[in-house]
Amino acid sequence: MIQHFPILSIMVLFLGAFLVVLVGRSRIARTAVVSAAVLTSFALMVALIKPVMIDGQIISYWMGNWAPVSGYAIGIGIEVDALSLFFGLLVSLAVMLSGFYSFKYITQDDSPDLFFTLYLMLAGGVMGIVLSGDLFNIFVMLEVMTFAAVALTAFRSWNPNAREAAFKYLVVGSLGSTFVLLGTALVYGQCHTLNLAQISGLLSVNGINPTMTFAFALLFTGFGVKAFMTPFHPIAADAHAAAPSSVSVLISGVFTKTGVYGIIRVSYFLFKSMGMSSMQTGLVFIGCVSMFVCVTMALNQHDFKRLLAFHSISQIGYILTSLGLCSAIGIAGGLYHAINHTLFKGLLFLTAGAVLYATGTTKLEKLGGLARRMPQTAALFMVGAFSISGIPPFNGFVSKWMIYQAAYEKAAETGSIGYAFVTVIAVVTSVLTLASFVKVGQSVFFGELPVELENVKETPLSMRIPMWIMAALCLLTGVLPGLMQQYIINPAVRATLDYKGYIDAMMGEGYAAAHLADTVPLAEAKYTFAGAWDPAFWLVLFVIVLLGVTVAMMIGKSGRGAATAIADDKHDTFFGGEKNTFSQVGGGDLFWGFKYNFRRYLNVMGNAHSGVVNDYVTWGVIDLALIIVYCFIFM
Amino acid sequence: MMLVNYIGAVLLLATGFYVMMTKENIIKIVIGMGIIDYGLNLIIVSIGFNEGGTAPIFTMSELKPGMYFVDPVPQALTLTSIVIGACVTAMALTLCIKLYEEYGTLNSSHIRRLRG
Amino acid sequence: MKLLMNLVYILIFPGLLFSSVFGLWLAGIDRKILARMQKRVGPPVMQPTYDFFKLMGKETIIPDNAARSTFLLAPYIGLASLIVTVLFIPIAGIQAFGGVADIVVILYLLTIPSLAIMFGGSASGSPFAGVGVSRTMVAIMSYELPLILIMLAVGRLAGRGFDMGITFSLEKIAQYQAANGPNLFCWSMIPAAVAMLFVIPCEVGAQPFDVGEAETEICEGPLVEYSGTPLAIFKLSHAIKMFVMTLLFTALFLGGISTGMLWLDVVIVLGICAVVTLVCMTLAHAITARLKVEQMFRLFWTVIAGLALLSLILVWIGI
Amino acid sequence: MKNTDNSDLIVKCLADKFLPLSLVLGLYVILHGNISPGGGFQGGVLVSSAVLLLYLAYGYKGAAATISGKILHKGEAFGAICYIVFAMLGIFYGFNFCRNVLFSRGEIGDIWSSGTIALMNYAVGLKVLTGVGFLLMLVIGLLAADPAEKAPDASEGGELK
Repeated sequence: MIQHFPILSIMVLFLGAFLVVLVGRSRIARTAVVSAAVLTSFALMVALIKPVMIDGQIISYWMGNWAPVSGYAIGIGIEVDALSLFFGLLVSLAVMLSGFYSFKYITQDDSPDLFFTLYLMLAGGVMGIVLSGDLFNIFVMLEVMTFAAVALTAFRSWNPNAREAAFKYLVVGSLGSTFVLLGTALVYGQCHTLNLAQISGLLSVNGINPTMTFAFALLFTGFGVKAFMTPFHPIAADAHAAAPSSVSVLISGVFTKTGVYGIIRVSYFLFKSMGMSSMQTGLVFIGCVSMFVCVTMALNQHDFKRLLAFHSISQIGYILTSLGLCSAIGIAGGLYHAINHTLFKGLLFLTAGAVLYATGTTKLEKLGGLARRMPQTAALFMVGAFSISGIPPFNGFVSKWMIYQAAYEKAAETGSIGYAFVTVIAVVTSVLTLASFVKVGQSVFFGELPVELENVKETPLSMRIPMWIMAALCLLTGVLPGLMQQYIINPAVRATLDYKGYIDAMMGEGYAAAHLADTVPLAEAKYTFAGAWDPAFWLVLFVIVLLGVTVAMMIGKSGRGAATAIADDKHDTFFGGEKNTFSQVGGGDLFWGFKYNFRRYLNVMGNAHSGVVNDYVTWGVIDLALIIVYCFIFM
Repeated sequence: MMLVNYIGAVLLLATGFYVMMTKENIIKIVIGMGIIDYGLNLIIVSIGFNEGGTAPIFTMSELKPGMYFVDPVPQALTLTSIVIGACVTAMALTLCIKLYEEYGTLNSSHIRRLRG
Repeated sequence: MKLLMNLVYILIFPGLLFSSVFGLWLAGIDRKILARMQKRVGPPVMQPTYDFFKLMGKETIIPDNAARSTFLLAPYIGLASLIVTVLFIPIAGIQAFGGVADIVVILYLLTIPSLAIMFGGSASGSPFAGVGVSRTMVAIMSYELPLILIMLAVGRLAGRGFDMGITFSLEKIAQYQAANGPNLFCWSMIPAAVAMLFVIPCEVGAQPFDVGEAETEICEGPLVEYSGTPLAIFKLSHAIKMFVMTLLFTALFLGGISTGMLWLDVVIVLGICAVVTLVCMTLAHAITARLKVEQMFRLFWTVIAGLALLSLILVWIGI
Repeated sequence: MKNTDNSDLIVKCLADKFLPLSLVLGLYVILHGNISPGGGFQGGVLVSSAVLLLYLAYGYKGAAATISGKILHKGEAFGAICYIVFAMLGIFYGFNFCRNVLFSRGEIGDIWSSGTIALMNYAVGLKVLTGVGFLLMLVIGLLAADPAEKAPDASEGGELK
């Protein structure tokens, strides 16, 4: 029975999407259909944890029972190993929470039925990518996903930026799809199959010839576009900022993950190029550039969501970096960060959505002091901000720690000091991330409340519940890394490094052994995990200390505290004896010392993000050319 | 014979990329995307071609020994790719219309409210 | 029993009580010696302690503009995280939670007190606090780069003896120093130690680098609206932070000194802490004026980071 | 494009003659899609070209009076649902998704000989027919000269595919 679960969890989303078209005019029917679809999809994924993650089963499924004939895969396969399931879980979780959030959030827009159709199409496309075992199917789903995402970006057509963002996104995104399709075609020309498992086997037998090197570069870049790695990141910023927030959650937390998934599949599994130190260096370089460039861009933004968008790519840079390290702890860190990124970035986008819902703007300069009107949203924002900045005990800390350790261990292992700088860049990026969230906190939630926002109300409960769930998950994944590693991360890492089971499950027992010979450079990587830490332990400690201190202090100050009820000069903000005027410090006013020293760099970067779509295409093509040249030289 | 196809396809791709990189009219950019699609389709179809093969449709009575046919999979891929290309174009043109309504121009160097 | 032991660790040694007492004492020494350097008599050594208790008894005023809960909770979170930090740093071979101690943890835990000050100040709604928040953040950005370089250098030096080639564990760093003598006596570590001496005042927010609290310009920045107990807690945190940072210096560069007698070891460590405070804070306070924000940032990202980098490279090529 | 609204008699007559032809041809291709070249997609596109013929002959008003965009929109979703349901029949019969069941009825070459493949093909035909038809409706709606003539939900054109 369980072998039907993956296809059902994809199809139930598509079914829901089309049903919404039929019945979606009525709010109750729409809500019921969408909830049923996302819940079923998530439940089916969760039901697979036991067999796939824990028992190590690999589900192979041939559509229409077209099993391979004499060693040739002729059908379209669905295959779910731990890695696929890992991403499947991630996707369905984010889709579910964001979907629940949307019910209320989207009521401000017209035609919510169309929104949910596209929303479920996007979700189904992503699920299709991560669960599919067929290269061309991945491409088709990639296109479904891209269309849905572009359309959703343009959904708020009252937003003046939406159409522009959608157009740029479509142009550059279709560039990426082009690369993927061309790579797929070349791979097909070489292997005469589209099945991932068989391609992997055949490529090991045939070796990597120049055509395949070319195909690798194309596929890698194509999935890189979907992950918005650096030269492609401006469109991501545009799209995230213009899309409705619940869609931004999907674009940043889910859409980009398909790119990461594709890169893992292509470079670890199909071409096995990650065994080469040159490819590792390349991916780490791309990751480092992504995380640093995007975080400095984020510091300079004046729009809440655009800032978050740049951070999103910055975190993807972390994931790519740690995947490029190609050690077990590196991959574990990367995958862990993928989960965390989905959770905390989802949470942050949802809080941004809440702010937009309540105030109608996300411009940092126009906001301020919202913590008094929306205390829960502010608290949720702080959870998200601490998570993304890696403040213990939240989840970002755990994965970042693993990434630092992986990078520095790599440095010791290879004896190259370059990887030490990877650690340094990662830490500095983390601090800059913190800085920009301090900026958001100061500009949006603290400081003085502008007069026009006096009547702002807290967001409705149905929007807060998904946010609280996400915040709870941020904390849980941060304090229970042991459980996470045991049941979720380690199986996925093992699946990434040891893919013989995947090939055998798909192509029949013995296929991998016959084709892979015995040289699988990756499978020999060590399974050493940073086991010597236990954040749960010191979270408890932290709580004890906090409680103790608070109780002690509360006892000390009992009998006072009601003083604020009395209107009194002493409760005014201190202004040096002058009359209190509205003077919010926020937005572009912050971090002058940093900006001053980096002014040339920031100017160059600001000009580079020119907003002209031709430029973006040019960079994309140049990037592709560079990657092709790099691959031809070093692969 | 296939070489001509491949050269043509690469030329189409190169033209498409050139158009997308240099032409400022966004309609032309969409055309560039279309040209790239054609190049891709040409490559895919060419990959599946077998010299002297028949169409991959036959019934048992028509089957003779020594007969072979061109690879049907790339043709299916091409069909899918054409459909997707058509959708991309339709959507891009829709957005072009909307952009023109908003900005009053089709010049991509003026459609840059989102930058920095 | 284990729980009881943990409680002792947390509340008495080396946790709340010990670090508070010693931190306040350190702050007192700092003020006293500073006064002597300026040919003043200076307050008694216990003055910061008196200040603390006096502030505890004062009224807590919450401005109308403030976000109440953040404003009130921030000091306690900062203090709690500092106490947690203390537990991870080995003092004379005693480490409350050995095995989990890790320089990355400490790096991140050390940002929480600053973060508490920032969010607390930010929550007060004062524009002075806003400016202070911005400056405090720039200070954090400034010192974080040299600090991670220093930590990597130490981690590499100490980790050479272990199988991974690097270590992030303070326990192993202590073991290494116990076996090979303090790191400071290794040539390649001297630039890093010097850099660390600059990082300490910046992290604590002491004189040449006190841009965030600059009393003369922005009225103590983030703390401008604080009064009563929360302010007392912040002052206490400041003192403990001084202690933690000097303790960290000791752990990284002067660890492993052992005479066999525990109390003597502790006294030696405390002595070293006092000396380090004297060198990097009191002396600097007496002879320098406050730097501008951008000067400070440039200094840390060029000279200080350069020193730390030099150290890292030296360690890496094996000197 | 503006003057297509009041196009002349020849176009109208020819359109009247060719409209049934194109519909029949398209439906033929859909119906025989499972046993001959072509199929749901191609046939669907052929049928939906009727929209363009209508537009050429009678302008947007004429086309909109004949064809309801709303029904096309729902029809597309219905086609897609049918496809998924037919594909799921495989699971209900104990095989995999998309498995062809209910086949081997009649001789090879008959329309009904190919089981759910035929049904899925018709579902695709329905989906493409309505989908492309709706797309064309939207496009000609956008091109309509008079703003009042515009399709009410023309702004949603971007979200269709």
